[in-house]
Amino acid sequence: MKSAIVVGVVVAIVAIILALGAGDPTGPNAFVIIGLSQGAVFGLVALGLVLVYKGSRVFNFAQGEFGTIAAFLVFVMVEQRFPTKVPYVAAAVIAIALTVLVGLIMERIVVRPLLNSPRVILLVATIAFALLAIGVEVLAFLPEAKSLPPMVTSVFGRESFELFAFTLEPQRMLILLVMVGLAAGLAYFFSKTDLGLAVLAISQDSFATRVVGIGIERMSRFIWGSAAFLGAVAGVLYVPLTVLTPGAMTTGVLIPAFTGAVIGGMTSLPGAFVGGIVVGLIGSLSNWAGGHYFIGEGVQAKLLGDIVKGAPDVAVVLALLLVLLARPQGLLGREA
Amino acid sequence: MTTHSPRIKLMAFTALLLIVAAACGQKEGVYEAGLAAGGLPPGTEIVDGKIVDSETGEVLGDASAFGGTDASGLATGGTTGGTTGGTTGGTTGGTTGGTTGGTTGGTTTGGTTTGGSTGGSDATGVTASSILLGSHAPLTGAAPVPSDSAQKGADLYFKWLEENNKKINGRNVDIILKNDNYNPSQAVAVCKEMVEKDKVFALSGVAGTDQIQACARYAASVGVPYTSAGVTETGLDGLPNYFAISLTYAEQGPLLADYAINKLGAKGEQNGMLRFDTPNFQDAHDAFAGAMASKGARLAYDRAVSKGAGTTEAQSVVQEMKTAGIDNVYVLAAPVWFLQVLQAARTQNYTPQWIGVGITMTFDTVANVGCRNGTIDRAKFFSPFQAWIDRNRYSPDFEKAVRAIYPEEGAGDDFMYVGWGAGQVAAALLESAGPNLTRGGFVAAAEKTRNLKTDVFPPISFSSDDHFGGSAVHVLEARCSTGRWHTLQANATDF
Amino acid sequence: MGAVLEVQDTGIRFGGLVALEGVNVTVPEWEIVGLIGPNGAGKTTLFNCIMGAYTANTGKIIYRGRDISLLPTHRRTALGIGRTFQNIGLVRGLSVLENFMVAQHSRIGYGAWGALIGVPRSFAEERKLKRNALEVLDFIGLAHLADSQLDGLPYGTLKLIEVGTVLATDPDLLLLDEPSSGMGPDEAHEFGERLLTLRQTLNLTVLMIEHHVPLVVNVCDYVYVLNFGKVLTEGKPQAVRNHPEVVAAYLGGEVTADESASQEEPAGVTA
Amino acid sequence: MTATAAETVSAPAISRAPARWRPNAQGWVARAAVLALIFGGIIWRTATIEQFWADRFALAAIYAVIGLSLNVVLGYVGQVSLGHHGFVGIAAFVSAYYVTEKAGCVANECSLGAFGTGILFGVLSGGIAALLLGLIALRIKGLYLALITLSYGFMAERSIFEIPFLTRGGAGMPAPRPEGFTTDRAYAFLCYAFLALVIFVDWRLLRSKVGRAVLSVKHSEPVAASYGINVTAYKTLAFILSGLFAGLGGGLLAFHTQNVVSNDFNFAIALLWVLMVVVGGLGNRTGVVIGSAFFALFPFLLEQIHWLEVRVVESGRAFGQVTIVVGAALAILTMIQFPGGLAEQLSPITRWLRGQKFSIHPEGHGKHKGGGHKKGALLAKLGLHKNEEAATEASTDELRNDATPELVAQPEEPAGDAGREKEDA
Repeated sequence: MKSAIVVGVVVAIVAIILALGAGDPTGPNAFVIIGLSQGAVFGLVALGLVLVYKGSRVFNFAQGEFGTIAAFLVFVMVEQRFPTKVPYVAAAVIAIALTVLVGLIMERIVVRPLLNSPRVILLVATIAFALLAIGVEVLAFLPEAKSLPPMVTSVFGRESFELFAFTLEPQRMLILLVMVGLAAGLAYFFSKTDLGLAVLAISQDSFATRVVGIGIERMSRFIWGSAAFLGAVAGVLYVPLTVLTPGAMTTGVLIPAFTGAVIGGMTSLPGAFVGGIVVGLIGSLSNWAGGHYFIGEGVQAKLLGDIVKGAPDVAVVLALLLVLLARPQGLLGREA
Repeated sequence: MTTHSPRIKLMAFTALLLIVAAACGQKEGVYEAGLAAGGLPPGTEIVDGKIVDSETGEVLGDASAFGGTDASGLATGGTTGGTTGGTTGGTTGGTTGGTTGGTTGGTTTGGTTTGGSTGGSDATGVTASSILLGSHAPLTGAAPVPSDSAQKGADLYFKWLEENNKKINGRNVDIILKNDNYNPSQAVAVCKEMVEKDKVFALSGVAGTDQIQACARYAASVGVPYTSAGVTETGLDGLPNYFAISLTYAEQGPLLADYAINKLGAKGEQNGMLRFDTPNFQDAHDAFAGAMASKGARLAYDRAVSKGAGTTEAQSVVQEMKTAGIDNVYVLAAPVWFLQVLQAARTQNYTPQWIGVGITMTFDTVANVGCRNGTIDRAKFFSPFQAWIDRNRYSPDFEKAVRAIYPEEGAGDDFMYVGWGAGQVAAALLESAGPNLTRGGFVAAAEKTRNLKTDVFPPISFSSDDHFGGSAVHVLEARCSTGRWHTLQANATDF
Repeated sequence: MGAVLEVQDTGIRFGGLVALEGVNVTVPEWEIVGLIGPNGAGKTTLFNCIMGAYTANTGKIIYRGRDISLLPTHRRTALGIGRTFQNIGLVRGLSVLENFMVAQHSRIGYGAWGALIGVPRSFAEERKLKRNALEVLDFIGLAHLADSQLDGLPYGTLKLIEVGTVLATDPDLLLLDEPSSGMGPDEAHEFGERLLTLRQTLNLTVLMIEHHVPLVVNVCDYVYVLNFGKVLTEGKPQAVRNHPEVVAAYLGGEVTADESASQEEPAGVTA
Repeated sequence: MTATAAETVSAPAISRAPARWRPNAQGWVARAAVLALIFGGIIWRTATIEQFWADRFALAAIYAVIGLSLNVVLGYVGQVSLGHHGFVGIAAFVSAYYVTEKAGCVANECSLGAFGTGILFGVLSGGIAALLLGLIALRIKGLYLALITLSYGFMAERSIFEIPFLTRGGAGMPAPRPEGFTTDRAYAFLCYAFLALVIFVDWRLLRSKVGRAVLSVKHSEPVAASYGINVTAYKTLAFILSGLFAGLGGGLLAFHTQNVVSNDFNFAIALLWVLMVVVGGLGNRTGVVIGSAFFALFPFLLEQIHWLEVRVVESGRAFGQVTIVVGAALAILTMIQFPGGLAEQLSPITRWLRGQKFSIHPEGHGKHKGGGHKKGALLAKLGLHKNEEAATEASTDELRNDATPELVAQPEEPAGDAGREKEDA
C-alpha cells in the first residue's frame, strides 16, 4: 500500500516535470530520462545492498566491486580473447558465475570469521575487500580506461528509441527490464519461499534461527553469493554504457546506490528500486538546473557555477540527509 | 586462544623488522630501486648521489639564500621546540610530551645542516661518467600512462646513444621515472624524493597540467632545472629554472581558434568549450574564447565541470550540447572523463567535431577506446609530438632504437615515442651546457637555445626572458580505421 | 512530611499504543514505596518517565515541589534522583572503581575542557573522586574488586555494585527496578534488611518495582499496583496483597499490553 | 527477565589479593631505559637521517594525529566515520588559505606567528565541521551514521573543496612552512611536538571524567544519563574533539605537502585512515599511533624491497598499487585474526612498560591494556563486540540481545516507533 503511494508520487512528479517541460528543447525532459536510466543502474546495485542488509545487517561496500570484477572478466573473454574468443552472452554468464565464486570466497575468508563481530567491523572489512579488489584490478588489468561493447544493440530491429530528445539505447532498456525482474523476483523470494523467510529470520533474530535449526553459515553463504550475483549482473549490464576502469562501479555508482537504498528504506526491495530512481532523477535534474545557466553566449555565472559544479552529488547527499532526519526508516522502510 | 602466542611473536617481530627497515632503509637499494626499471648498466653507479650521512658534503659552494634561511631558521626551531615542550612538560609533571619537546629542541639546535643544495654551480647528479635525470608521469589516475612503456621510453634515446657509443660531453644519461598518480601533491612528493633521495640533476614532467605546475614550482624552490611540455603559464611564468619545450595551451588557443575557423568552418557554426574546472585551464580558456570572439566566431556553449565529474555529468553535457546544436567542441579535460563523454555522445547519436589540445588526449589508447564507439573519429587535436603511426616519416631512428634495445616491444608505442622525443630535447640541452655541467650552466645554456630541432617536437627556442620555447604544433587526427592518431600537419604555425 | 516525588496524571503512548494513562503516584519523604504489577503493566515505562528517558505526553513529574517534567535525565540525577535498571545498569567498558567514579559525575569539580588540557585541579579532584569511590566500595564491602572488570562477576555482585554506584550519585530519592531479581528468597530477605538499614543511615526515600511479594510486604510502607498502564489500586502492602483485582491481575496471566515498550528498555550490562 | 543469568555465569575467583604487582627499582630503571631508547631512538634517527626520510617521519606523525582523531569517534564513541577526509581537508585548506592569502606568506618567508594562526584556524574549522556532523550523530546512529559521514565527506569533496578562492581549483593552495621549520627535519620535529600534544590531550581525555563519560555513553546512554552525564553534550564534545584533532592533522598536512590540493582528500584516503585505526587497535592510543605511523611509512618501506619493485615495474605496473593490495589484505587479516590490532600484538611489551609483569597473556584487566587473550576481548571491552564465550554461556534472553547488535541503527529496531519517540525526547 505504502509502496504504491510512494511509487505513485514519484511517477506523478516525473509526469508533472515532463508536462511542464514539454516542447522546450532546453527543458528538463531529456534529463528526466537520463535520471531514470541512470537511476535504474543505481537501483540495480541497490538491490544487492538491500539483500545483504536484510540478511547480514551490514552495508556492503564491496557490492560495486562485484560488478567491476565481472566486467573485467567479460573484458578478458570478449576483448582479449583469452584463452579463446567467447560469445558475448556466454562470457557474461561465465563472468557472473566466477564473480559469484569470488563472493563465496569473500564470504568464507572475510565475512564468516566476522559474523559475530560488531557490524561496524564487518563494514570496514567490506571496505578493505573493495580496496583489495580495486588494487588487484589495477595490477591485473592496468589502470588505462577500457571499454566493453553493449550486450544488446537492437530491440525489435531498432537500434535506438527517441524519447524527449533523449536517445534510449537497448542496453539501458535491458537494465530497466532486468532490474524490475530481479526486484520482483527477490520480493517474491523473501515473502513466499522458505529460504527467503529463513534469511529474514536470521537477520532479525539469530537465536530463533539457531533454535529452528537453520544453518547460519549456509544462510550467510547464500546471501553473499546472491549479492555477488546481483552485483555482477549490474556490472556486466552497466559497464558497456560507461568506461571500464578499476573500481569503475565503486567510484561512480556505489555511493548513489547506497543513497538510493537508504532513501528507499534499506530493507525494502521496492524501496531500493524507487530510491535508485529518485537518486538518479535528483542528480540529473540538479545537473540540468546547473547546466542550464551555462548555455548561452559566453555565460560566466561565476558564483552559481561554483556552487553547481558538484550539484548532482551535493543534491543527492542533501536528499539523503533530509530523508534520514525526517524519516529514518526511508520512504518504504519496514514494508518487507 | 593460546595458539595465538607464536603468531603474536611473529607479528611483533615483523613489525619490529619493518620499523628497523624504516630507520635503515635509506642505506640500501634505494638508488638502484629508482633506476632498476631503466636497467642501469653496470659500472655507471653514481657515487656522489649516494652519500648517506648528513648532507653537509652536498652543499656546494655558493651559499645561497636558502642555506642562510635554513641555518637561522633552525635556531628558531630549536628554541620553539624546547619552549613548547618544556612548558607542556612542566604542567604535566614530566610526561612524554615534555620529554619529547625538550629533546627535540636540543637536538635540532645542535643538529645537522640541512638540504637546499641550490647553487648555480650545483652539479648534483652529475659524475665524470654520467648524468642522472628525474621524470614524473601519471602511471595511475585519471590519465594513466602504461608504466612499462613510460619507463622504457624515458631512457630509450639515451640507451640508443650508448648503443652507438655516443656520449653527452663524455657522460651517459640515466633517467628515473616516478608515478605522480595524476595528483599534484603526489607529484611534488616524488619530485622531492628524486631531488633529495636520488639526487637527480634535473627534473621533467611528461603530462598533467596541475602536476607539472606543482612539481615545477617545487623544483624552482630548490633550484633544480625543470622541463616539460607546455601546459599553462599560470604559476610557471617567471620561474628561473622552468622550461616549456612546446607551446602552452594558452598559446595554442588562438591557433586552435584559427584552425577551427579556417579549416573547420567554425565561423558559421555553433562552437562549444568543455573544460575541467581548474585555474590552470583558465588561461587556455581565455585565450581560446578571446580568439574566437575577436574573429567573430560564436562560442555558444562554455562549461566548466568538476574534476570529479562522472557519467551523469558526461550525459548531461552531451545532452546540453546536443540540444544547443554545438558543432565543434573544444575539450580540455582528463582523458577518462572525455571517454565517458564520447560514450554518452554515441548513445545520443551526437557527433560533433571534437577539437582540442593536450598531451594525454593524443595518446593512442584514447583514440582506441574512443573508437570503440566511433564518436572520436576525425577528432582533431593539437599535440607537441607527432602520431606514433607516422614515426618512420619523422624519426627513422626511433623504431630501430626500440628494436635494438627493447626487442620485446616490437615497434614500440606512442608513450615510448614521446619519451624518445623528450630524450632528444634533454640530450641537446645537456650537450649545449658543455662538459662542465652545473645547474646554473644548464639554465644559462638553455636560455641561449635557438631553433632547436628534434625529430618529435616542433622547433624550440628559449631566451633569458622567455622560457616557453614552443613555436609550432602538430595537428593530429583520430582515425578509427586504425584506432590511432595520425599526423595531419606537422610543425604548423598558422592556419 | 511533604512528598518527595509526585507523578501527576502521567500518560504516554508509543504510536497507537497506550503505555501509561493517567497515573498518579506520590512518594512521601523517607518512605519506601512499592510499584507492582504484571509484566508489561508499564512500571519500567513509568520509571523512564520519572528519569526523563521518555517524555510523557500528559501530566507532570514533581520533585520536591519542582516540575521536572522537561528536564533531561542528567539534570534529574543531579537533583538527587538515582535509578537502577532491570538488567544491570553498569558501564561494562569500565572497571568497578571507574564505575563508581563515573557515578559521581555530576559532582566533579572540574570542567571537561579543563580536564583535556590538564589543569592541576583536575588531578586533585580525580584523587578525591577515587578516595570517595573506594569509600563507597568499602561501605558495600567490595573494596577488593576495585580494579576488576565487570565481565565475569556474579550476577548478585553486579546487582550490589549497581546499587553502590547509584548511591555514589548521592541520591535522596532512589528508584529501584526489580532489585531482587535473580536472588533466592534468603538473599532477597537479606536485601530487604539492607535496604532498611540504608534508608536509616543515608536518609533515603525509595520507589521500587518489585515482583517478590514477601519483600514488598516486609519493606514497603505503601504500594501502587499498575495494570495496563493504569493504577489498579494502592494502599498498604497487606491490604493490596489481598485486593481481589490484584489477585485477578496476577492470576489472569501475562498480559503484554506494552511488550514493545518494555523491549525498548535500555540494555545496560547483561553480564 | 534475567533470572537465569546468576546460575549460568560461572563465578570467577574474585577473592584475589587486591594489591597490584609492582616492579622494583631495577625494573623501573629497565623500563625507563627501554622507553628512553625508543623515544631517543626516534629523535636521534630523525635528527640524523636524510631529509626525505625525515619528511616521511613527519607524515607518520601527522597520520598518527589523524588516527587519534578518528579513534575518538571510532574507538571511544563507537561510531565509524568514513568522512574524515572532510574535516582534515577543510582544515588543510583553511590553514593554507590563511597563511597564503591573509598572512601573505610565500616560500621561505612565513612567520611562525602566521603558521600558528593558520594551524589554529585549521583546528577550529575542523572542530566546527565535526560539530555539525556531531549534531547529526545525535539523531542517527550506527551504520546509518557511517553512511552520513561518508556523504558528508563526499559533499565536502564536491562542494567545499571546489571553491576556487579557497582551493585554487586543481592547482592547489600553497602552504609555505614557517621560518625555522622549512626543512623536512625541523618540520618533522614540529609534527612530533604536535603529536605529543595530541597524545597528552587524548591521555587526559581517557583519564578524566570526560573519557569515563564518553565510554559510558557509548555503552548505554540511559545508564550514562542516570549517572548524571549529559549524553548530548559529551557526544558532541567527543565529535568536536575528534574534529579538532583532525583539524590539527589537516593543518600539519597542509604544511607538510606545502601545496594543498583537493585530490589529496578523497574517499580512498578516508578509508585508508579507518583501516589504519582498525589495524592499530580500536580505542588503544599506542596501537593507533603505531598503526597510523605504519600505514604512513608502509608504502616507502615496501619500496625498499628492491626485487619486488623491479618485478612490478618491469611488468608494466605502478608499484603504488602493490601497497594498496598489501595494506588492504593486512587490514582484513588483522580484523579476522587479531581484532585487537597491533595493540593486541604489542600488548605484552606495552603492559611491561606500564609496570606490569612481562607475559604474553594479559592478567588483571586494566582498562587501557591491549586486547585480551581471547578473540574479540578488546572489542568486547569497548562494547563493540559481545564475545562468543559470553554468548554461549549466557541465557537465551541475552542471545536475543545479541541478535540485535548494539551498533545497528536506531531506525530498524523492532519497535521502531517507540524508538523514535525516545530519540525525539
